[in-house]
Amino acid sequence: MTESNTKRMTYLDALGLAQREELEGNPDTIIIGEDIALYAAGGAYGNTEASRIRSAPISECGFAGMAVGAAITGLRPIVDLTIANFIYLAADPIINQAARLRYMTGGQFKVPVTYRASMWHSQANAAQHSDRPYPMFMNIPGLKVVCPATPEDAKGLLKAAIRDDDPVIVFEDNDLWGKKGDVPLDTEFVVPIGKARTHREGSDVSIISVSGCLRHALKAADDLARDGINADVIDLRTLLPLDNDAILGTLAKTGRVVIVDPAHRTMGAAAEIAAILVEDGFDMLKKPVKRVVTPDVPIPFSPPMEAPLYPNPEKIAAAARELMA
Amino acid sequence: MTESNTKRMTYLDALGLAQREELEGNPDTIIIGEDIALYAAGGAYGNTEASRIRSAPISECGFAGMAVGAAITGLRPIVDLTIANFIYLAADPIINQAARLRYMTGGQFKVPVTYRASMWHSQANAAQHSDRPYPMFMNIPGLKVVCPATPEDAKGLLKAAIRDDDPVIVFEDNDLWGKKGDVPLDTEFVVPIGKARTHREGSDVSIISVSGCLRHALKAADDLARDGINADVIDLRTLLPLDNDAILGTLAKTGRVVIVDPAHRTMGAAAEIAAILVEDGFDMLKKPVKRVVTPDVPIPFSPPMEAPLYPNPEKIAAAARELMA
Amino acid sequence: MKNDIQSEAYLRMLKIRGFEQAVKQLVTEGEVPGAVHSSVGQEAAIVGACMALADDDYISGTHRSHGHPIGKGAQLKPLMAEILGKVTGVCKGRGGSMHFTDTSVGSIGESAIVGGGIPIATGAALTAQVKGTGQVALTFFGDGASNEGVLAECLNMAAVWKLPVIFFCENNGYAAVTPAKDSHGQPDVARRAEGYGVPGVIVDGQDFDAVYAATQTAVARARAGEGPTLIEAKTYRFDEHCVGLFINGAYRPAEEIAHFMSERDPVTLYRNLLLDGDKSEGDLSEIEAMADGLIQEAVSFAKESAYPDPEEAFELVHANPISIRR
Amino acid sequence: MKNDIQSEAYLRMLKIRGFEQAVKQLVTEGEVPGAVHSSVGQEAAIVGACMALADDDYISGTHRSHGHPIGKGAQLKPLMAEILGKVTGVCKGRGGSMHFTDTSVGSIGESAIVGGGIPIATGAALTAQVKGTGQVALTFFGDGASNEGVLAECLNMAAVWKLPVIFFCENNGYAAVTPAKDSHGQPDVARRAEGYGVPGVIVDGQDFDAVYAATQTAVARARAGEGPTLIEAKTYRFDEHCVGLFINGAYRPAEEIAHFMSERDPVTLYRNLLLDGDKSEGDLSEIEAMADGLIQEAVSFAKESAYPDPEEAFELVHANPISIRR
Ligand SMILES: Cc1ncc(C[n+]2csc(CCOP(=O)(O)OP(=O)(O)O)c2C)c(N)n1
Ligand SMILES: Cc1ncc(C[n+]2csc(CCOP(=O)(O)OP(=O)(O)O)c2C)c(N)n1
Ligand SMILES: [Mg+2]
Ligand SMILES: [Mg+2]
Repeated sequence: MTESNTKRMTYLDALGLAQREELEGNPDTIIIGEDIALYAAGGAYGNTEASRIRSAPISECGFAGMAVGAAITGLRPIVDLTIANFIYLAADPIINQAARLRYMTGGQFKVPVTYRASMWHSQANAAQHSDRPYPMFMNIPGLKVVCPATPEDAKGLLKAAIRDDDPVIVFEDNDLWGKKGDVPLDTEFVVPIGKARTHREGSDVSIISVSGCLRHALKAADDLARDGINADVIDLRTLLPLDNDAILGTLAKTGRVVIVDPAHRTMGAAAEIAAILVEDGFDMLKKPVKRVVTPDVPIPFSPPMEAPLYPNPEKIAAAARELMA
Repeated sequence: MTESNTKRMTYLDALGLAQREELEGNPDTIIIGEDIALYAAGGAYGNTEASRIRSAPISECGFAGMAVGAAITGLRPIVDLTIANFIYLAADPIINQAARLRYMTGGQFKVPVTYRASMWHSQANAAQHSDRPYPMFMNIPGLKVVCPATPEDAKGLLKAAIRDDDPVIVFEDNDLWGKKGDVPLDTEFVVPIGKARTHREGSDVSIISVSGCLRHALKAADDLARDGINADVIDLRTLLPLDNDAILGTLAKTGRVVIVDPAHRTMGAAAEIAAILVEDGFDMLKKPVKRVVTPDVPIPFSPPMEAPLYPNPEKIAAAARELMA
Repeated sequence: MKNDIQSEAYLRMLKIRGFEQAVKQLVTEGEVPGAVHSSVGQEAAIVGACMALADDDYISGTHRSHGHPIGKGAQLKPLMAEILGKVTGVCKGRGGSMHFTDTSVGSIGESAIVGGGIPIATGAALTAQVKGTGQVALTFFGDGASNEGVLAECLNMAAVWKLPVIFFCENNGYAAVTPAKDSHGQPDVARRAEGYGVPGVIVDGQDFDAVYAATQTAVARARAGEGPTLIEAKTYRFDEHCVGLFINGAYRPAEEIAHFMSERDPVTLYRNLLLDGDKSEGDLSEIEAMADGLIQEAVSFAKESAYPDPEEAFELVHANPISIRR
Repeated sequence: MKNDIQSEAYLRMLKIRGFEQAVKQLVTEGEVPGAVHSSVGQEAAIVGACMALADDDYISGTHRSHGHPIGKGAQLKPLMAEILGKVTGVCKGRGGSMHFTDTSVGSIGESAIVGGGIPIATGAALTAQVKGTGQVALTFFGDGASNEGVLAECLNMAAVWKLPVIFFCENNGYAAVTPAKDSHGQPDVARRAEGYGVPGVIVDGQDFDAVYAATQTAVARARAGEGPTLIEAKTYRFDEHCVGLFINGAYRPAEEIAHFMSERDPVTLYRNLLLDGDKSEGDLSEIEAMADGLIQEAVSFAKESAYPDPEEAFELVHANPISIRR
């Protein structure tokens, strides 16, 4: 990717660009969501005719299910569920229908539907608006789940999701919406689903990161470097399917792993990663696996209670140092 | 527990007995579910007046949410969601409301609601009726999740759930409904939430079992014993909160662990258990942790495809033997 | 067989009736895995609705699933093979009785999740609208399913967007063992439609002509871009909720069942109507023989077909495959 | 203050109006974490509904949450402290603006999940019925929320079980930036009720007396065991959807806003009505001063209160505690 092919933009603008390109590039692509025409996330639908931009009534179960019906009959719907907590209202059509219709019909269909859900947290919106629900969908065969952590990946993974012939949930980290990065302008640029990305090479300790934790992981790595500890930092990017090769690959380099995941401790994505490490990488493990995660409490409203709950560079660096001790 | 205090009965009858006792013993207890008056699971409501037995319209989201409203105002509702796949329709009130209302209101409420969900599988009902969805609810702080594996535990855990002042989901294994065992008749008998149970003591290998896998684990242990391998078999019984002491305790005895879990591989309950082992029990682990689980495919209808997917005694014994090799 | 509407309608009703009788026989023989729900008694409602649709219009349905694709014209062999879990089944043994799907006749899926087919059809109507294909989608659902909130959501969205979709309620008076009168604030499902700006129509579901006419009107409205209609067909199921289900207690009066079976059998009613018209006994026997033949063929085909190989369970999960973790 | 209905109603409207103005000021000062939604413009609807309820009747509500508990008679100090995330807040800083709950006045929870309060109130009505307490539950929800299927489900169940619940729709014409006319198959939410066997009533939400009277009728019906009512109050919000929200494009005409503010302000309308009746300027100024005083006190209290200790985040998760994994 040469310099001239990229543009610096926010994560949110990268998502918008992905949507615009896919809507303009394929007349089968449509977008459904609440308030979508006016202020929905990413916006900017370009030359797309209004009939493909559906501002929906507040009926998540209904339109998430409609999108399945549309997908199996020839459209490629993007459903913007907005705040991730609302996905529970759409859980039935996503799980009972989208994920398994292809299988249950013996392959008569493909189900090219994309669900977007933005994980708000760190914003004093309390428990009903602060979930990070990707772990539960990782347990549903038939789905794919991605969690982009950079503007480039936001564009590339959302585009890959829209082009994929299977149902994909794109969990955005709302904390990243305003963060900037270089984003490829090539309309054919996609980030392959299922491939992790190494952001920093190191041989002492691995930091495996999920979603927006990447920037904290990189900060922690900088800090560790000052002590002569070289961290290998990978961002999983896709959570279903997991990139087992990348997980075991970084373990092979370091023998020590810190997993950083903004989900709650019990049954967060970090649990599956740890399980893979101990099942398939046991002989390479020099030390216990460490999880830096969010404690098992609903997210409280008041910032002094909320802020300390999430993974941060200090907690990550501390965990890594323990493994080096 | 003396012989005379128990009666041999099926798992389903034990659930029914628990319900009858709690309905008769506490006028605040009510039960809501579809077709509940006539043929719902367990039935047998004894002397309970009709107003506390609500045969509901097919409106899972609505009545699961109503139960929350009833619970915070003084009733103790039991919601029978029947087949576990329907719980996705009720995911919003369970997750966004039941699990966190107490916390979000600064403790102004307790939320004593019990959700029953029966996990059908191995019955040729295909993917929309064959889920084992407990893993996703383990990621929700504020909830409690139990999975009884014997008639005695079915009675004791359902009673404990109904009496608990927090929302509890009871995931029944439908395969066990017809299985018999001795069940205490004491109306004060409850099985404490959060405590695993050791079903067999051994020092060579641990088998940590989830839900109906227990009987397969015990069969496997018998088989292993014939080869002189002594398995320590524990049934977790409660999945949220997990009994970490029991998990680490059995590891301490054997250093080798097979986890048996009927959920899908990726992000099944076994993932969290493996993560606990490698995080907190690393130094005791002599071998990789093994998971005997269901592969990541939707459950197919046709029995020759479905049957081989689940954990069974042969797979468990084979995994244990590998660890002993 | 005369290639007219009446003969075709009668044939399709007989195919449903005969298919269900054959399935019940196979259950008795222990050949059927899982649960099956029979549409006997509801044939006129189903076929009346389907005959008003074009071949490439869409339908979605419910757990009581056999009648819908048959009514839409599906071949019986792959359906019967699916019931038995055979590899030749329409869903290759992955769906079974509750999940018939046959895209070759516009059947885009029966759903074992009550109400689950409603948004699916509404979405298919959205496709038809966006692509301008002129197709219509019709979704069958029960009186019980009408209590799922998703119906209200879809009625409303279909009205707002004027989607070419028909909400077709087979109100057979019961959801499993719960009478509709105990689970509906007022008895007519069709009256719910108006609150969402959707016309609601009630028809006698035992009367093929009435259902056919009402559906034709709704189809015309949908194709003209005027939006959805809700049709409620008052009907009755002759069999138990689920074949072989043991019901602990009588939830519907024996006289009620007897009345419907003797006075309101849609197949008998239609047969008599045809005889009153220009069909002869001979015409009808010919159709009946044809139906019988097709069913016998389907049963033999299903029985003779092979079961899938266990390894097939790992195929067709994704359209863009990933490696399956076992 | 005269302890009569009119004075009390006027005071409560002023408390809501003043509370919202103070909150907006605090937002400007950067004191408010998270999002806040103002009820300015909707005071007559809220207070009219609440005044028709007894102290121990239940209410549940929405993200536009401040007015409801105030209308029900809640103390302002703990509410304002909650807005600022202070430990003295009514929810001890765990809920914030969107989740006001004050059980001392029957407020059992505002829900940031649109529609989430509807089944909660329906369930509270179930408690009242089962226990025979004679209480009634009222749930506030918006025109947008009326499109959540759970409303249909609860209307129906409430009708079937004749639950003492009132579904109270504050139809302010918009759900965030989406006009109701673009998201409703027909414009009157009240007309949806009838399909479920529930009476639906439309009232002028800017007219306290009209709302009060309609709610009294519904309350009487509920207490008499005759079941639910849906009341739709046509109202208007004067502020943006969310305080401080930047809206990209005009979604409602400036003239419409201006018209409501100048002609249809519920507080002004009620003030004039009282003056036309037997209240003097002096009477009203006294009430206004009292409201001002209470708000000033609440703001001071909130500002002076401490933030919770971070460790408190680990408390009150369960009623029967378990050890929290961190
Ligand atoms: C979401 C969901 N809830 C409950 C069930 C269980 N169930 C299967 S059929 C049925 C009754 C359906 O009644 P109705 O919609 O009237 O259809 P009918 O059986 O009469 O054709 C129920 C409750 C289900 N399959 N899906
Ligand atoms: C289940 C759910 N979906 C979407 C949202 C996002 N949301 C918050 S307020 C709102 C609009 C609500 O409109 P209405 O019900 O009319 O209430 P109003 O804001 O007008 O008071 C939306 C879509 C939400 N909070 N919950
Ligand atoms: Mg029915
Ligand atoms: Mg509104």
